[in-house]
Formats: sequence, structure tokens, C-alpha cells
Amino acid sequence: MSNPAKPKIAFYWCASCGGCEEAVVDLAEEILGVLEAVEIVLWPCAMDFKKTDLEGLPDRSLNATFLNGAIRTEEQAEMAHLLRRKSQLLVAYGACAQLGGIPGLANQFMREEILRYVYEDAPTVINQDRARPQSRFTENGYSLCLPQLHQVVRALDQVVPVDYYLPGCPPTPKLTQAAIGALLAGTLPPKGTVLAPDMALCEQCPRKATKPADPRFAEFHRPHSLNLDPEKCFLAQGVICLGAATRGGCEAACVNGNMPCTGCFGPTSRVRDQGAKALSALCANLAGKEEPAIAQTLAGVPDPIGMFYRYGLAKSLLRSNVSSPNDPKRSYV
Amino acid sequence: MMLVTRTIKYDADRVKGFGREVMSVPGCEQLSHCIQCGTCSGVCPLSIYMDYTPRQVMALTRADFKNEVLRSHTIWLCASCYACAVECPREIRITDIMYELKQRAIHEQIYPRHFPIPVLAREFSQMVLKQGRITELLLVLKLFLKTDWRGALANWRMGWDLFKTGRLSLAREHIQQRADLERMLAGVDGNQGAGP
Amino acid sequence: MNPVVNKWQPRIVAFFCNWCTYTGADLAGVSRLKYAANVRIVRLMCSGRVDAQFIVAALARGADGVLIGGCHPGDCHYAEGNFKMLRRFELLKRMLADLGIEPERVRLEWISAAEGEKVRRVINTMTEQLLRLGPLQLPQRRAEWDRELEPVSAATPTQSL
Amino acid sequence: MSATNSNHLRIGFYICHCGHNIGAVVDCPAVARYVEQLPGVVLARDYKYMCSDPGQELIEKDIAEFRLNRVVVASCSPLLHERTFRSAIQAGGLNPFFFQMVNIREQDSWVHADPVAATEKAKALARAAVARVGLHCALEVHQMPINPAVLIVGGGIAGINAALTIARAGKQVYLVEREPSIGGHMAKFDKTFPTLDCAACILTPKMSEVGVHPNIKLWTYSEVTRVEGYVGNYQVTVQRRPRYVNEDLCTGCQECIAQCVYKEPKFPDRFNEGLGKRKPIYIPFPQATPQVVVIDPEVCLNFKRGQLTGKCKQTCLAACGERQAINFRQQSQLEQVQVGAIIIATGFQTFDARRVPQYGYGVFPNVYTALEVERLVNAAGPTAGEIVLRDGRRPESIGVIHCVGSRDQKTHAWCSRVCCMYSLKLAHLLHEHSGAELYNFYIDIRTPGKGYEEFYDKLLDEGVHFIRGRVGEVTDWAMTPEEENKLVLRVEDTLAGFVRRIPVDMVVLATGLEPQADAPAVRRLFNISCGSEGFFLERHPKLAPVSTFTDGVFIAGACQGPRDIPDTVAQAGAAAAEVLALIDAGHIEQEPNTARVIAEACSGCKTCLPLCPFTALTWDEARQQAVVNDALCKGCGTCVASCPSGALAQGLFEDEQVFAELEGLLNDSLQDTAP
Amino acid sequence: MKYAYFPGCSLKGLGRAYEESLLPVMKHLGVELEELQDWNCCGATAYMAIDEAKACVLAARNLALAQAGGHQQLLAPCAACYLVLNKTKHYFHEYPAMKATVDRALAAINLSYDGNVAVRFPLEVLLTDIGLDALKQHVRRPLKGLKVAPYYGCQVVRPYAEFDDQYNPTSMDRLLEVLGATVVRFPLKTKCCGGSLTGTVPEAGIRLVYILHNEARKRGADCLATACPLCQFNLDAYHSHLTAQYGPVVVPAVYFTQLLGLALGLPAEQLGLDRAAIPFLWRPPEPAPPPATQTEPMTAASGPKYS
Repeated sequence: MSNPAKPKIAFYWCASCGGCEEAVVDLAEEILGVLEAVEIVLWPCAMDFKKTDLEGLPDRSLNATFLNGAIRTEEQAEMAHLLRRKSQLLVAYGACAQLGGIPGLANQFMREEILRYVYEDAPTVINQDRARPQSRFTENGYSLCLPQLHQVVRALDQVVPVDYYLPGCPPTPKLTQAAIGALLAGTLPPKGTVLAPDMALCEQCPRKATKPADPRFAEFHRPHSLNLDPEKCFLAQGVICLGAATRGGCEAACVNGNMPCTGCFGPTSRVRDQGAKALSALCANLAGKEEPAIAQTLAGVPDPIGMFYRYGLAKSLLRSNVSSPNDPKRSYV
Repeated sequence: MMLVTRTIKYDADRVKGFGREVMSVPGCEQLSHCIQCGTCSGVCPLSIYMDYTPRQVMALTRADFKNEVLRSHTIWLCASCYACAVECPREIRITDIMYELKQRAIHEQIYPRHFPIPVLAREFSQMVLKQGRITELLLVLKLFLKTDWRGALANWRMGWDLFKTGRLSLAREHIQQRADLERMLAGVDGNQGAGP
Repeated sequence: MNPVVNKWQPRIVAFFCNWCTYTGADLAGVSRLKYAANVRIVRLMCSGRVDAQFIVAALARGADGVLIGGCHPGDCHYAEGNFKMLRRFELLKRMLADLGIEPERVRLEWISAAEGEKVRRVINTMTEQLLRLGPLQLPQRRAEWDRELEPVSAATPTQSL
Repeated sequence: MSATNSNHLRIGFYICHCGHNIGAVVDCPAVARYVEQLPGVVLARDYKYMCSDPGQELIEKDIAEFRLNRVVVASCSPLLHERTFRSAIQAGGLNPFFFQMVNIREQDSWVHADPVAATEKAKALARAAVARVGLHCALEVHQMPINPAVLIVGGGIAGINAALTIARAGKQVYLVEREPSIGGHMAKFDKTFPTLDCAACILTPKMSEVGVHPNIKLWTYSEVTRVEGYVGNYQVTVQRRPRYVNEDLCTGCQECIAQCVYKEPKFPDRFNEGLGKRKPIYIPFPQATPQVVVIDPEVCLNFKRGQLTGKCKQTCLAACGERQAINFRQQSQLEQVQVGAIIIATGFQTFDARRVPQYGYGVFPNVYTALEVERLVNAAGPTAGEIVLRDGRRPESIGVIHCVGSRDQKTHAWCSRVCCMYSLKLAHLLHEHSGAELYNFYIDIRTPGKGYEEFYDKLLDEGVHFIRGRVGEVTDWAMTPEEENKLVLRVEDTLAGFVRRIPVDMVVLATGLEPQADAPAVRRLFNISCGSEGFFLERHPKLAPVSTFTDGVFIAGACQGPRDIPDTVAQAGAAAAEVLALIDAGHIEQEPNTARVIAEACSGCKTCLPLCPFTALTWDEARQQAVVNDALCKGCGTCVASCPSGALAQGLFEDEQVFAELEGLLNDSLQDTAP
Repeated sequence: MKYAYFPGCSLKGLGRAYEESLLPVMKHLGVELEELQDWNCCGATAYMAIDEAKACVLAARNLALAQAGGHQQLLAPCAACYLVLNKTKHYFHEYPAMKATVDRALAAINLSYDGNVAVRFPLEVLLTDIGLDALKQHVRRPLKGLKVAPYYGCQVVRPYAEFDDQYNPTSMDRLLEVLGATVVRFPLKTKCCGGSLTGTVPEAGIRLVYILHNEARKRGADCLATACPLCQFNLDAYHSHLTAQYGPVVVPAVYFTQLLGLALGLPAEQLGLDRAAIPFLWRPPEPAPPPATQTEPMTAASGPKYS
């Protein structure tokens, strides 16, 4: 029943929320067109395939694999390698695969910290004998294995080479469709390209006109703390918006939902570290000239990592918490 | 016939490293900056009695003439009025350097015999060590006995004055925790900073 | 610790503004002041040019500390560039702390063209502090972590593109 | 880094021994050998003196011979020789900006004692430059027109000389002086050392020439309040304080002064250091330029606390008659001028002798400062040159104390350079005028100058006593009968080796030179630096002694450090020459380190707009993007660092170039890739 | 206000008149002095000459005792003690080695010093803590017509004192003027009195004393006001030597606290005036009737509202 004419496509998910899967489905009736045009050989969340089936396929027999989610476990890394081997093109689909995404925020903590919290310290946990999941477990003859958690969360291209990136949390149907279209038409740009405009969001922002020409930030508010003017640039309202430091192409979805951009499309090609760059830009326009005044203004940014690296920590230059082994506060495993 | 003495100094007369050694002691570091302007001597109330002026002592010390310095009366004539220290344009703590030199002279036992000042210093410190406080009458008597007992007679009138005005008590002053002093000072290495 | 650490020497990357601090560093040279050889100076026109990216890049690439030098407040050759840096610095410090990087590792100093002595003092004290803190050496640490990927990649070798 | 795109690169690397300056500490050949095997490097040489002609020619030759397309030179500070090597490379036929300089002298060999560490550092710095230069691109130097007019701040001997030199070259000069007359300190002096020619005689002609020169606009009683712009194109605002006399109408006849309701001079006369008196309306001194009277609103009856009350007979108005030069309603006014270059010659102030209380200045009337004595011995001074003390006595013995407020950690650590000589001069003059016995108390006599030591010898011959010792105190308590009613100086005669008490009738304090009280404000105004002692900082102590770190702003005279008249005049000439060289070129070359907007990348987020202090960044409404005005951009790069999407870039300091430099600095692994 | 009080050996011996006048005066002014429990000799200049480290440790014990007693302020009326205690503080802060030595030594007797106890001098307390305006209110019998040569001596202002000028201190001058006395300009106000040299090298020491007396007399002073027990001793006890050597040159030497006591209207016999060898018999004229506002002795806290 497999049709040699049709290009073979795989969808796979690693450390992700499933939103990207939704995004594929969000192609709505367009999906039918896609299904017409391609043969989906792997799509765990929609159809039943086994790893062995995949292993059975000859190498590079898949035309393209759309992989979403970050790489957090041995298993995910293994699947990434397997898919890389079986596919001609590997597409990092969505912020998690491209940048590490929300799961990447875990890189603020040492793995051991996380395990300790989740299995011991969390207020809702009752676990007297401090049991932890084992990677191997044997019960009357049956031996089960559980993939090990990696030290850090990684973006896909930190584990295997990636050909294209579809940014977004999740990517918009438009971009997805365009990408598949280009794939089918064989009109893909040079490898390594991010399949979205290389200009910051402000360019297509509906509130661009209301952007202040001379902001002197004295105080920052958080979106929930005031009712936001649906017309006015967020920065003009003292709410931090990362649109200026974030690649466009999302059609300003959040802004239209009256929420500031949080940077899911990642930096433009000319920026190496989205968070550091956004920080450099935003802070330059603070009002204060002495430490106290500046610090007071910046008190409005209680969580700089969460603010500037919400999606990009794993892919940032520092990548993760770097506490040294000899640091008493932290413990390595 | 005229008596002549050799005044030339040969390098052998120096004790090389002496100057550096002194300058390594807390409070004496600035000596290396001395420009020999003589302000110290100019303001010193006792320089008029000194064999070497304070400026010369600075020069001799820096130039390693240890024996000349430690044998000089200058260091013993210093009354610690600190005039030199506050006026020195190079902020050299001359008074502290004088203390350092006194310590070394006492340490090496090379000061004029029966010269009362070091004796006073020693008697004073011993009394403090033992009693924790000073009883002036005893101190003065000890001093005179150890230096020249005629001095005591010469000063009888003053002594009488003081006694009559009730300023010389015969009671021996001391603190209660005399043992404390020993325990406290036991840890302190004698003559710290005075070098080897 | 292990013998490697004994001969370890911290590496400081310094971003100095052309007009004050870089010139101050030249003055230190002309005055033959001696300071620790651990610093590597990058010349920029103004401390305002110091993009936070440069600082994290230096740390990520293996610097154990980063020193930023600018003109004293009010003395900036470009009026206010140093204030722009100061503002970035205030937030960057917090951000780095959240990632476990000790505050002593990144330092901002106002050093005028006349303060060669201050250049010496700052570099020496910072070197001492870093010696006490020990190495940051992020590249080495990454390599160590990425070893956890090896078994997999060994099991399933991937052709590189 | 350049390793990746190094295939097309042909980098030439040169390391300079600078004699022993670098070679003695850094193993130059080893560095060359190391760099030779870095990616993209086709040759690496070490050479004794790269900045020498042969050194530069070597580069030119290699460019041709080895088809080099990038050059790196490791030598001294780029602030010193970057231009030199750029032109050498240009002469070799390459774009001058395909070049990077490595500072291994000021920032390596001179500051590190350990040869091994210094050599390793040199390697790292070289690695960085090699990595960086690969990403350099060809740049054009922008030329900007330069305004030929010149502003000179300060009308002392330095300002006067600079002004005349530049004016004679046919350039417009604006000379701004704070006091009512130009002349500065020199106008107060009686004679000048060592020649003893009268200061007024040599200064007055120059002053009047300034007054009448068609190319010089003289603004006295005025101060610069604002400076904007940049080299070649400064806008300067000058505030002219009201002297209540119209300069153009006043002829200096001084009738008004004669007719003032105050029949006798009553108020302390600044010019005479308070030793003489003047009226509320006055002319600072006979040779004052301009010859225009001044009214002091603080004491003139027509004012109260500076405010006009009209409560006076105003006899001066009557005296002036229909000329109507006097105008009590005169307001302070602002002048705006455009100039291309600025010379700052604001001079010095003398040390306040009260700060050394042990010398009794302000306590004992007969203790004088040197400047007071200059007026006292001056034939045109308050006593017509007679040495009459404040208490009316005529001194039989006088002590001159050197180094008051000099060579003293508690006041000023530096040597003021002129005190020794002027003390000798004053000793001579005082002796000449009073026949008194003269004592000079000194720490060291410093006479480094033409004819100076000879002058010292002359003084010795005149029988002036020289006592080597810094005076401990000046006091008035007597130990001996002959000390009664005298000032007693207690001092060690260090050459004799004992302490002396010396009674005198008069004490002269040779106060040192210190920066003007408002030097910090002036420094900020003109955006230049001060040394740690507070004098203005030259760009280079030897190679650029009158330049500052702000292009187009020069310094001359004692505002840069204590110096005597000959040195000051020489420096003023040097500053004038620098200015003429600058403006006669007609244009200035602007370093191509300006910012630029990458049009296809700018999202129009406006972050950069408020950041530029020079308003070089503006908003293009049509394209909805930021644009850079190249002429206004000074190349700080602040906006570049702040562009959130990397849509701004800076010549010579591209992001990628800096990243490459970092990679090079830190990537030791290249050490192992030796062939 | 409350201070720990460190009398030092002299104020229990040769200088007891100082204490005898200081205590009632301070009490009268509402200043509470609590004598340090079991204080020991400060070490003085003599000990410095033997062993700096030991001297510092000795002095530090007193500072530690004050701290243990919960005091922030330690009043040291003897100039030598004042200097040595201050010097110890300075060394303690300037030289880590010295600090370590001191810490170790004190630990041996279960004491510790954190470097925070301030060493104060009576003049300083009177002028800064109480204030001249407040003091004025207390003057009952102004010292009308008394010409005083203010003599500070060396160690009150040199080298560590911050409360007055090192070259030309004026705190005592100002105090005496408030008390109604006439202050003669005395250029030797900080010159050395010879210290212990009067006893050890009389020809040198006593000459210095002579200079002081002679100049004070020439300037018409009725007395020298001192702030140091050793100064007072030298100026007073050697009068017979002086007269023998230089003729009638001596003027009485009294503690400034004694003059203050007289001005406050305290009975002369309670001020230890009779302990001087050179008699000081001058007494201020009868008191003016007290102003209505004034009742109980005033404390510094309530001071300003009277002024």
C-alpha cells in the first residue's frame, strides 16, 4: 500500500507540550491536501507506528521529518539520531526543537535539583523512603528500562545536524504549509535557514505607529498588573515586549490577542543570543543614571531569565546554569 | 696636641639590609620616600640636644648605618610629641620609626649604660607586666636607684612637694586580674617587628 | 584539588573604551606599572558599544572573568555611552547570578585616561578574586556534559551534512 | 572565525621588537613562528623597528611580493602608530583598513615582568587580530569641511601668543578672557627671570596688538558657557558679563574714575593682590587691554548687592558726558560663534598659603605670598616699588621659603618648577629695593633652563644666604633679645647639620602652582581629561603634548602643568601650529567607524533613536526605518550594541569582528595545530 | 549621656587633681561616667619603646573591656592614654597582622574587640556632645579678668585626634572664652612639655618647661590651662628648678577642668586646686543671681532648647 511516488514524511515529538502537533492539525482542510500529496510514515500522536518499523526502513528513505520538542532524555536523543539517519531532510519544528523552548527553562537548575524537588521536596510529594525512578527495573523476569534524564535540555541541532527550522510556539499553519509546499516544489532555500522572515516583529506589528520615539523607561509593569490599551505599543505602556528582538512571521498573533511578544520565534540571523541582545536594547533606554534608580526600575523585571530567555535558554550562549561542582549550593550527579 | 678621629665611613661600616628591615615594619614603610628636607628636625623640640638630627637618623637608617643609629642619643631624646610625623611632607611616621629604633637598641643591649631613658622604659614595662598599673613613686625610686641615686637626693624638694600635696601615694596600684595579663601576653611574640 | 588546577591561571577579557580606560591602560604601560598578565584587552570606541552578547560570548568561549572599563560618569567622550553600559550591567549581573555565575566574574569599572594606577589595581584585584573563585572554563564543562550524548551517537552514527 | 573562511585570506603578520622595549620581554621570533601557522597567515616576520621607514617599506614590499590582502602589526599602542601603518598599507596598494594593530608594548611588554606570560599574551592578542582582520572590509575615509575660525580660552601670555600667531596667519580668532583685561599672571610680575627684563615692557606690546588686530575678536569679562559639535565644526556660546560700560564708546580717559563720589580708592584691588585699593569704577591696571573701565556692582553706590538702585549722584555719568559710555542697565549677553578648533589656555592659580598654617600667613601681617611681593616690588605697584611692610616697617632681614604647597604629600606632591627661579628673582629684587639681608630656605635648588644656573650663581655672588632646609615653623615667640618683635624661622640647616632659629622682619612664601579651581568644570565643558593632580591631560606626554583626546581641542601653558614663561610661549606656538595645520588642510578625515542601518533588516522598532547624543539617528517616515546621518555620527557604537535585531552595524567594529576577536583571544587550541 | 571612663594611672596619682575636677564637672553637666572595670595601664609611650605589639595588646584590653561593658564611647582624659588607645585602634584597622595578634591575645582571656569603641577626649565631649551654647547656660561665675594661656600639649591633638586642628587647636580657647576668661594668643599651645625627659634628661626637659612658662608670662597670662597630667606635672612640679635656673618665670598651671569647675560655681576646694605646688589663688567674682528658667542641672539632650 505504500506509494513510491509520494514523498514520505514523518512527524515526531520529543520534549514538547503537543502544541506543535495541534499546529499540524490546525492546517484544517489544508491537511487533506497535504495528505493527498505526501505519505505519512510516522506520526506517533495520530497513528500507530513502532520504532522497529522505523528501524526497518532503509536509511534516507524519508524525504523529510518534522521533529518538534527539545531533547531531554536518552530516548529522545536516540530517536533524533534514528530519524536523522532515516531522513533526507530534518526539520526542527517549533521553538522547542529550534531553541529548546519552554522545556529549556529547566536549564536554570541542575538535574539533581530538579529530581530532588520533584521526587522529594515538592510540597505535594509524599515519599518517605525518597524513592527515585530507576533507569532499569526487573520484576519477575520482565526487565523494564526508563530513559535517563540528560544533564541539560538541548535544542535539536545540539544533538544532530538540522536542515531547516520552523520557528514558533507553535509555528503558524501558514509557515508550516509554506514549508511543506516548498518541500514538495523543491524550492527550499539553502540549508540551515529559518523558514520565516529575517526581520523583527515590529515591522509587521499593528501597533508600530504608536511605538514611542523617545522611551525613557522609569518603571515596568507586568501584563496582568494593568488593563492594557489594545491599540498602544506595549513598551509605551511600560510593559516589556520582545517584538523588536524577535523574528517576525507570527502575524503578531500575541499582540492581536493583546499580549506582548515573548520571543518564541527566536532571534534574527544577525543576533547570536536573543536574551543578551534584548537586554542590551531594553536597558539602554532606561531613565536612571545611578545604580539605585536603575535598580529600582529593573525591579520591574523580577525574572530576567524567564523574561529574555523564555524559549531560547538552551540555545543561548551560556545554555544553562553553570554553577561549578565545588559550589556548595549546587550538587552534580 | 690636637686629637683627631677618623670620620670617613667605609662600606664595611654598614649593616646591609638594616634600612630595608626597618622599613618593613608597620608604620615605617614611608621612610624610603624621605627627601632629607629637615622638616622633622626643624619642628623637633629636642633636636637641639641631639647628636644626630632626626633627618640624619632617617638618612643613616636608610643607608644601613645601624650602629651609628642605635648608639645615637637621638632616639632616646625623642619625647614622642609627633610634631615631625604630622609635618613631614612625605608623611613618614618618624615617631614610630624612633620607637622601632629604640626597640632594636634595647633588644640588642646597645644603649648608653645607666642612661635613664631605656631604664625607665624597662622598669615601666616590667611594672605594667607585673601589676597592670603604674605606681609613680615606686617607678621614680627604681629609676633613680638604677641610674644615679644622687638624682633622688637632688629631687628631694620636689618629692616633698608632691607628697605634701598628696600626689605621691605609697599604696601600690595593681589590677585584680593580674593573671590575665600573663595569659594575654603569653601569645604575643616579644619584640614583634624588631626582626631577627 | 587536582594538579591541573594548581597551574591554572584565570583568563580575563577586558572591554575598554578607547578614550578613557584603553588610554589609561596605555598610561599604565608608559608608567611601567606591573600587573597580572591574565587580562586580554579588546578595544572599543565606547563602553556603550559593549553588547551584553559580547560578555556572555566571552564567558561561553572560556573567559573566567570579564572586565568592562569606561569613562567616569559625566566624562564619556560620547556624553552618555557609559550610562547605557551601566544600565545593561545592572540587569546582566542579576541574570548571570541566576545562571550561577559569581558576581565577581563580571566587573564594570570607571577608569579615566589618567588612572593608569587604577588599571593596575583593578586588574590585580580581579585576578586575585578569580584565583580564589577557581576556573569557570565553560567550554570544558560543556564538553564534559556532551559526553552523555556519546553512547547514542556511537550506537547510531550519523552522517554529517 | 576566520579559520572557516580563511581560504581566500593572505595575511601578513609583523611583530616589532621596538628595540628592547618589546624584544626584551616578549619572545618576538617565537610569536612570529606561532602566528605563521595560524589559518590564513601566509607570512610572519619579526623586525627591530616596524615604525621605521625600512619597517614600513618591508610591509609594502611584502604586499606586492606575497599578494597579501590583510596585514596585522604587533607593536605599540594603536593610539600611537595605527595611522602610520595604515598609510604604509595604502602605499602597498591595499585598502588601509585591511589592517589590525596589536598592542604588545603599552599593554604587554611594559606591564608584565614574566617573559613567558608576556609572550603567551602576545600570542593570544596576535591570534585575535588574525581572526579579526579576516573579516575586515574595505572602508572609505569621509572628509568633512573644517571651519577656519579658532576659539582661544584664556588671555594670559599663552592665549595672547597663540591668538597673535593664528591671527597673523590670516585666521579669525575669538579670544575669551574671564578678567576685565587680558595679561593674566604675567601682567602682575615685575621682572622676569633670568634676564630680569620688565614683564610689562615685553607683554604690553603684545597685549595692545591683540587689542587692535583685525583678525582677533577679544571678549574680556566673559566666559564660555556651552560647547557643541565636533572637530572642524564647534558651536560655542560665550557669556559676556556686564561691566556697565560700553566697550566701543569708552576711550579709557578715566575721567569717570576721577569724578567718582568716592574721592579716595577704598576697596581691595584684586590686581594688586589686595595690597592696594581701588574705586567702584576702575581700570584694572595702567596697561589694561582693552582700555575700558569697569564698574563693580558689589560696591558701587548705584547698586545694592548687585541690584540697580539708582541711589547715587552718578557723577561718573556726568564725567563721561555725551559719550555716554556708562550704562548702568547693561545686561549680561550671550554670543554664539562657530569655530573649527579650540585652544584652552586657562593657566593656573597659586597655592593658598593658609593651607600651611605653621607659616603664619594671614596671622602675621609680615608674611607675604610671592605674588604679593611681585606687586610690592613693582614700580607700578601699591607702594611704587618701595618695600614697606603691612605694619609700615621696612625690613632689614627677609626669609624666602621655597616649596610652599609643592613637593608635599599633604598639599601637592608635584614640584611647581618655577618657584626656585622666581624665589631667586624676588630675593634679588628685594635685596636691590631694600638692601635687606636675604635668606632662601630650600629643599633643592632647581635651575633647569637657559641661563638659570648662572642666575643662581649671580645670587650667591650677591651674598644672599641659602639654607638647605624646609622651615619647620614661622613664629613670633622669642628665645633671645634679638628675636624680640621679629618673625622667627626654625629650620635645620641640613648642610651644617644642626637646627637654627633665624629672626627676620619679613617672610615670603614661594607658593606653588595648582590647577584653576574651576578646571574640572572647564574640562567637562570641552570634554577633555585631567591628570590625577588636576591639570589638563595631554594626548601624549612627548608626541602630542598640546593635543587632547578630543580632536580639535588643544591646550597650552600652565593649565597643562606648571611651567615658566619661555615654555608657555613655546607651547602656545606649538598649539597655534597644530591648529593651523588642522584648519589649513581645509577638511578633516573622519574615521570610518560610523554606524549604518541595514535596510533589509531594520524593523523600525525605534530603540536606537533616543540613544544618539549627536542626533545622528533619525526616523525616515517614508521607509518607516531609522537612518544614520554619517556627518553627525561620532562612531561610539552605542546604538549598534542596542539594536535588538542586529540591524545596525559599525565600521571597524562589526559584531562579527568582535566575536572573531574573542574567539581568537580565547581559543588556545590553535596552539596545538602547529604544522 | 553615658561614657565608659578610663582614668589611667596618672589620674590616680600625680594627676589626681585632674580626676578630682573632671568627675564633679561632668556630673554637674549631667554626663554619666562609668569607670572601666579592672582597667590596666595603657602602655603609654614607654612601653611602645619596648614592644609595640605588647603595648597594643595592653591598650586593646581596655577597649575590649569597654566593649564587654556594652560601651560605644570610652573617655580618656589623659593625653598619653588617649593617644595610645587611638594608636592601637589605628594599627588594629591598618595592619591585619597586628589585628590578628590582638585578637589572639584577647581570646586568651575570653575578651574580644571589634574595633568599634570610640576613644573620646573630655574637650571633644564638652564641645561636640554637649556644645558650647549648652555649656554657656551653666556658667555661674564667669572667669572675668582671668588671662589664660591655653596649653594643649602634643598628644591631645597629634597625631590621631580628629576633633581639633593639629597645628592650631582652638577647642580649649573657645571653651575658656565661653567661661568668660581672656585667652592670650599662645603660639606654643601644642609644643612639647618635655614629657618624661624632665626626669631623665633634666637639662633638656626642664628647658622646654621654662620656654612655656616664660612665653606665657611674657604674654601676661595669669595661668596655663592644661589638658594632660604629665604636662601639668612638668609645668608645676619643677618650679623650684626653674626659679633656681631662670629666675622668677613660673605661672600657675591648672587643669582646664578646674577652671571649668570654678566657672560652673563648684566649690574650689572640691576641684583639687590645693594640689598644685605653684598656688593658684585666683577665684572668680561672686555669682550673678541665677536666671529664672534655670533649675536642675541640665543634660546635653535638653541642652539646645535653652540656647
